[in-house]
Amino acid sequence: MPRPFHRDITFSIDGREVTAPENTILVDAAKYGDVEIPVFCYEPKLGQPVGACRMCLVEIEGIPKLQTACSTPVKDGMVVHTLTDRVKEAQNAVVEFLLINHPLDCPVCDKGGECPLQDISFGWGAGVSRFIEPKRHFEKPLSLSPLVAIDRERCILCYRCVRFSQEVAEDYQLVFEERGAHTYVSTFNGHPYVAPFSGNIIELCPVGALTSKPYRFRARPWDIEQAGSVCTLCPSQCNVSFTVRDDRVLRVLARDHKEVDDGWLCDKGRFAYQAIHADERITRPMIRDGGELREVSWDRALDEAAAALGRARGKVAAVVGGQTSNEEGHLLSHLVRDVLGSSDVESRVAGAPSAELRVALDHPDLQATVPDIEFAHAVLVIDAEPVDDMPIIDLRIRKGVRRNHVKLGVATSRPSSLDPNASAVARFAPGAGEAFLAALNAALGGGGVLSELAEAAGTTEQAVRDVAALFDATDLVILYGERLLSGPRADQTARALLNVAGKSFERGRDGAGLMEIPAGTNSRGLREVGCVSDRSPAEIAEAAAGGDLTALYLLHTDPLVDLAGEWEPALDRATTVIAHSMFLTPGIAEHATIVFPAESWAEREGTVTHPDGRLQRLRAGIGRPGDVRACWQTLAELSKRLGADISILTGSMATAQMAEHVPIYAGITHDELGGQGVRWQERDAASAYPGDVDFGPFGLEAPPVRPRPSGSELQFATFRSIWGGPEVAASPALQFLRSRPRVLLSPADAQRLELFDGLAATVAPDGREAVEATVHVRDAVPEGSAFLESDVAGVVGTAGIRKAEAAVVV
Amino acid sequence: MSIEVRRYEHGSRVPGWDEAADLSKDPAQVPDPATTPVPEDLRAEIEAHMANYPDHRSAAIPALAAVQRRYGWCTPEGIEQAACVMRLTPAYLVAVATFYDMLETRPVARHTIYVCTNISCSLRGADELLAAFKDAGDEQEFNIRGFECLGACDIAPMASVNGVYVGPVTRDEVPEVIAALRQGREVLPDKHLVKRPVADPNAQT
Amino acid sequence: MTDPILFKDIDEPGLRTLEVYRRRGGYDMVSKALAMTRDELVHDLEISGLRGRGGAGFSMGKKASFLPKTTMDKYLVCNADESEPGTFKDRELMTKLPHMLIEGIIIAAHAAGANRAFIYIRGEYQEVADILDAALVEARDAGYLDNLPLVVHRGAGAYICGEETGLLDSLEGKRGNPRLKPPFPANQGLYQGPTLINNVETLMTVPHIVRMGGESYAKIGAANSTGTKVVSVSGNVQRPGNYEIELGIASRELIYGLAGGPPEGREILFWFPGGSSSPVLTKDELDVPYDFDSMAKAGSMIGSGAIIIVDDSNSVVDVALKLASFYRHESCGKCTPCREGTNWTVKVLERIQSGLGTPMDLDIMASVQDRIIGNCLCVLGDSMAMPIGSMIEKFRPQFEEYMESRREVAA
Amino acid sequence: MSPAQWPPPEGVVQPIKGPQEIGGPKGVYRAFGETLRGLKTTFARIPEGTTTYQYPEEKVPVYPRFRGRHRLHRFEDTGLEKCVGCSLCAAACPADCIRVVAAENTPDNRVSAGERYAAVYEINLSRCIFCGYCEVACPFDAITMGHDYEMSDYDRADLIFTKEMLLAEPLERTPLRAEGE
Repeated sequence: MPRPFHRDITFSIDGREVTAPENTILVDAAKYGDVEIPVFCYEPKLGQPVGACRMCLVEIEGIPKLQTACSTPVKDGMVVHTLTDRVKEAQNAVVEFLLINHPLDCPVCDKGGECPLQDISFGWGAGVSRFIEPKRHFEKPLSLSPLVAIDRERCILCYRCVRFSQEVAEDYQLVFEERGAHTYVSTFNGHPYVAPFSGNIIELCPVGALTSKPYRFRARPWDIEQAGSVCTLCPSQCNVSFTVRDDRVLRVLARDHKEVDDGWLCDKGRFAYQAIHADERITRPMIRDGGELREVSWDRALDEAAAALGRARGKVAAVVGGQTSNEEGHLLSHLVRDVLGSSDVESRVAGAPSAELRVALDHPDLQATVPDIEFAHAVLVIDAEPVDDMPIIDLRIRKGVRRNHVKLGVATSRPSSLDPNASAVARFAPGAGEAFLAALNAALGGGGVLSELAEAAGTTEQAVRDVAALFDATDLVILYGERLLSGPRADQTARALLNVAGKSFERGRDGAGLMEIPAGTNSRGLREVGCVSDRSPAEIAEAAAGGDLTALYLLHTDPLVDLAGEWEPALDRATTVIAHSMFLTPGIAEHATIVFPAESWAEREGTVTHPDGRLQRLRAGIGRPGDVRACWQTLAELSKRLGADISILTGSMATAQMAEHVPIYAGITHDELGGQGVRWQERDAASAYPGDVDFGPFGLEAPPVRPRPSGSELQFATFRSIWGGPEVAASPALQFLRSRPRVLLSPADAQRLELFDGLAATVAPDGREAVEATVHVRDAVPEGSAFLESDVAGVVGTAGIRKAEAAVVV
Repeated sequence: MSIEVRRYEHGSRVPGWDEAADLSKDPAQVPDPATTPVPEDLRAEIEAHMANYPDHRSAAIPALAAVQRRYGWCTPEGIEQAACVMRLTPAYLVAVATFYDMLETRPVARHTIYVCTNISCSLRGADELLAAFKDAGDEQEFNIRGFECLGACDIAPMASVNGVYVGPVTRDEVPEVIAALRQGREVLPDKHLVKRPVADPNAQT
Repeated sequence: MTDPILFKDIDEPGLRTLEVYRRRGGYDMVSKALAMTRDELVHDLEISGLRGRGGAGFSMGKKASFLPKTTMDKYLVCNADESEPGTFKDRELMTKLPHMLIEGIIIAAHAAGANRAFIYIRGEYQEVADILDAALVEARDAGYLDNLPLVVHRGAGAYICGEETGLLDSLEGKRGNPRLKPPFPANQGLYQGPTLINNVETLMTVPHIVRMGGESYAKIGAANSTGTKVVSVSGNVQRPGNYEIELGIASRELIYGLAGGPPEGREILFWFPGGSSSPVLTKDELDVPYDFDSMAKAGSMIGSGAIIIVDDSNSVVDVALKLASFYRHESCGKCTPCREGTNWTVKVLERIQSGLGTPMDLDIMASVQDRIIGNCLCVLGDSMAMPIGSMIEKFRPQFEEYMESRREVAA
Repeated sequence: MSPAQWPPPEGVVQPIKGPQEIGGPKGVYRAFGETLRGLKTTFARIPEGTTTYQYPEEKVPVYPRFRGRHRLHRFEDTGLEKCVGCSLCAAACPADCIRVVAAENTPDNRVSAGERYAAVYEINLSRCIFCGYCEVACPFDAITMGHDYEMSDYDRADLIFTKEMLLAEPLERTPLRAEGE
């Protein structure tokens, strides 16, 4: 679907001629002429206007009745009046009606000072009320969820929160009950409103009816400052604004960016700021001394680290976590490669396709952007669950399907929350992504026997054909999870993906393309600044365990938590383990020899790269607590102590240093990025991207035969939910959501294994430690597959599942 | 002397307004068929309704009516079952159920007696009739409600007894109506609306 | 007085069944209408001058002509959610002539090019819905509905679903909140498709127009208000019931002649000429001809054609409170003026009733009505504000007298 | 006058009358007359007695609306604090000397009547200009300006008054001017 184009027209408002794009809603068009029309219920992000509050009534010449400006598209030659007596009378009337039952408790209300109802009453109200009956009084505040408090006295029934729940997040948990003056916002039968995006209703509420529990009464608008930055908790890289008081982040608000987040935030991004001020945070450097980590001075820690790294020259490997910024990634790569003469700097979680294939997949000609998802004819999601892996994309996909009738295909192993919106759903066996792509390739006429390949993928021929039908669309966007291309057969999978992409859209076409849903926030940027190694993390671990590597550098990651592979022996064997971390996660607490305190995402300077290539700037909103120093500073200092000629004094110098060494980012400065960032593909420097690229089509090998599980064994994969990660674990407000081990089973398997919903089960994956998890029986799970929620994503294989010992006792 | 001004309609607080969410519950998502057993006949009835419409959500009211017929009122469990069949969240259905007067979201008695108390009927004594019904029948057995215009002003004052329109009902006939319901007899057989001829003298040409 | 059109032989035994209805000439017009092109049929309806019988009085033929001639799914919805207080004509018609409605729907669907039809009937009319369902089975078996799936959809008790867009939302399975207009249902109605919505009586008239021809139908009734109309007369009259009249007869003849006037010894205090949402008229305005234009000139409206007579044994305040309470109960709560305005009006009237009212309250109440009118999303707010406003305007002395007497009682 | 016209042409400049000649009877009066007139006022005050306040032993009485040190108030019946921590005083304060950090009342810890209360309420009196805007802004009459003007101290930090200090019943050290005085 091509993006709508509107020509400019001229209309008259309050006697002045104003030029605005045709069919803009009058409320927005009026802003072109600096005329403000007051609104409560109008919010273009929520879709079609409802015209419920009647605040925006205006007079339009030629129409006898007053019209709602929120629902009237502007036309050429329209003559609008917003200052006539009739309009004023109507505005006074609506304000008076709204204030009838609105309590005047602004001094205790959290919204006081930033409340649209206050502003509009002041600006457009009559200033007096003739209502002398007693106002409604109800109990307040009440819990709507552990994160949101509701005050029903204050509610003006503007429809925003319920529209968000129903038409944006589509969780449909928040609804109006009763009718007329009795109408109130509620959930079903006292269930809490818990959903990945529930916090947005707080920001949407134009009165103090919905308030954030963690922020309640923390500050007034005149006590605070807003600091714009980017959230780095997931690859969505939403633009946020930190509310800062006394150098503490008290709240996170969305900073609307149409090309990135559309103005929404997930609850993790909104509430996990509490982790920034958690007591568990490391604020001073530490050195392992007699088996214990002890706080030391920076000088000592840097000396020791430099000395240890110097000793391990040539035998150093670095593992880089997803939240690392481009500058940090670059400086670490410089330190390890150029200064220490080693080659292993790896930011990917598992094996990945070869460099040539990666170059083809990331090619600007094949790159889709975030808004493309909304305006494409069809979107195909392969082996990713957006709501867990990149939550804001989930909303974008839903928006496209709902508003622009984008056709959606979902091809995953685990049932997806997008299934009900999809016009084609294919379930393949865990780890059979390659086979599925091969089958899809065959269905599109790319060779191979469809029935055999579908069988190998553990799916049906019909499902593959349904998905293939989407490829009739002109503009198709394929979203694939990074885990699709991980594992030992990454090359073959990547070739199959390129074949499929070649069948689906012309290269270089705007509005169509591939987009990766990466495992780490800045996966793309880290790849591009050189944090890629020839060895997979598992191979690095093996080398370290074998003694080939003596020093490990862990930048914002804990391999025991984040990475698949055998890391325990590697960390044990390495003589030096240097970590940058905010928290003492298990691997670091156990094995790190030197720990540098890391900055939180609200304290950091630098840049990150969005999966669609947009470089965005991180800006420090608050000062660093305790003795925390900037990570780029530490890395540069280490390089210097090890003899490099490097001098970086500020964050922008770090960016300049990085831009100098990465050809496609050449010349990027903080000024250029500004508040909105810039896609590198759209800059001149993009011509530095390798030109000689083989896009296929490739001949495909037959996919491997899947292991057939037997007895109590099931095909198995782990997944990481949106609520995983140390930030959620350290936020008091999010404790109730914190990811816990749970295993999803199909009803048939559950029956066979004599397991019931809610029971504890022992999950013993092939060759890994057994885990105890709660059983969740789900109708949508295909028979024969099981999925375990865990911090370590992407473990695929078979697993034995049986009742936990404890369950028998109960 | 001070006269108490009624604080809110019917002198009481509005149901629901003081209710907080129970934080120990799980969020109410679309019920999973694997964990939500639905009686077969209920499922069949709802699915038949769903088949009547291009968009299956149109069957919300018929489905809720089916739940109400089965359980006496729209119980939370019943709503969950309907939601499970219709692949909607229970909140969607409860929003619909509370909008409409005839769908009960709180337990009610088995027999329903709606007495029309709107203008035409009240001009002819409907308020007294409602009071007489309320005196005669007890709440455990009868769901007696004053109702908005039932569209039978020609037989005012009237009542809809378990869906059957009867009228004009005099206050003397109230005990008979109650007794007939208790004994399972037909209520005021001579006064059924469907049996009445048209009032227009010109119609019988 | 011409012969009744809809009410002809309406009480004939067994008319509800297909057999008797067909013997009386039923369904004959289906083949005649289907033989006409859509344009011819619409033209016939337009020149017949038939205006919607549900309340708004919009030309039926014109409405049908607004539906686009595309191939997409189009819908016909019969509005049988008759909930306006005082109105009960559709109930009578559907109870006695279910097949005539089905016949009308088939013809109207052809005129609109609709390929799917629904009858939205209010949930309270359970018996009527059962009758319709039975008729539907007969008609379906007889093959009349082969090309037109027709479903009787039962509501569940909400006045606002009589409003056409509220009805559409309700039919889509949502809360029956009215929608913003534009887009109008003729362009984007049910399931976002073009939709023709008509009242039961309107649709039942359609076969007769086909039979008589639009031109001869237009000769009945008054100018700009052609045809006959079934009028429901209720309240303080001796013979409440439905009467089919030729539009344009004097209201007095209808009230006193047909319905017998108020009970012995009583006089009319005021009357609603078109359901409870029409501004009230006094006994001095009984000679206004009963047609659309004359009523509009008198400051009121025919609406759904429901006359409610209030005699002088009643107090205007009690009626106003009853009315306002009804509209507060039925307000859907979507838009502010209606939700809060109806609530406020009831509270003020209650205070007046309890003896605490002052003359200033009348001014406030009148101004509240003014502030509701024209500012709401749909017409429900206006439906309360117009009659209450007219009562305050025409019966201010009575209001003040009442307040005085109540104050004494309270003291 | 524009600079171009400088110096001004002849006739435009008016000579100003200079000081009169010294000497003569008028000169004598000019020498002593004004002094005597001043002394008249001085001598006229002698019968009134001394008006010097012997501060700090003796204190100047203040008018009832004198704006001295702030006070926070409690409800007399319940003992709850009137302040709900709304921060409006902080917003109104032109000297930016008030800091409020609010918190939520719980059933176990009910401090004020509303939902919220001031967990921290500080006025930096070394910055305060005693304009009284805080008093005007307060929607609950929780803060008023008292009469105390004796606030000097040896340490700036001690001039930051906490909520406890502001809530405490102040020593009435300042005499109030009687009516008509």
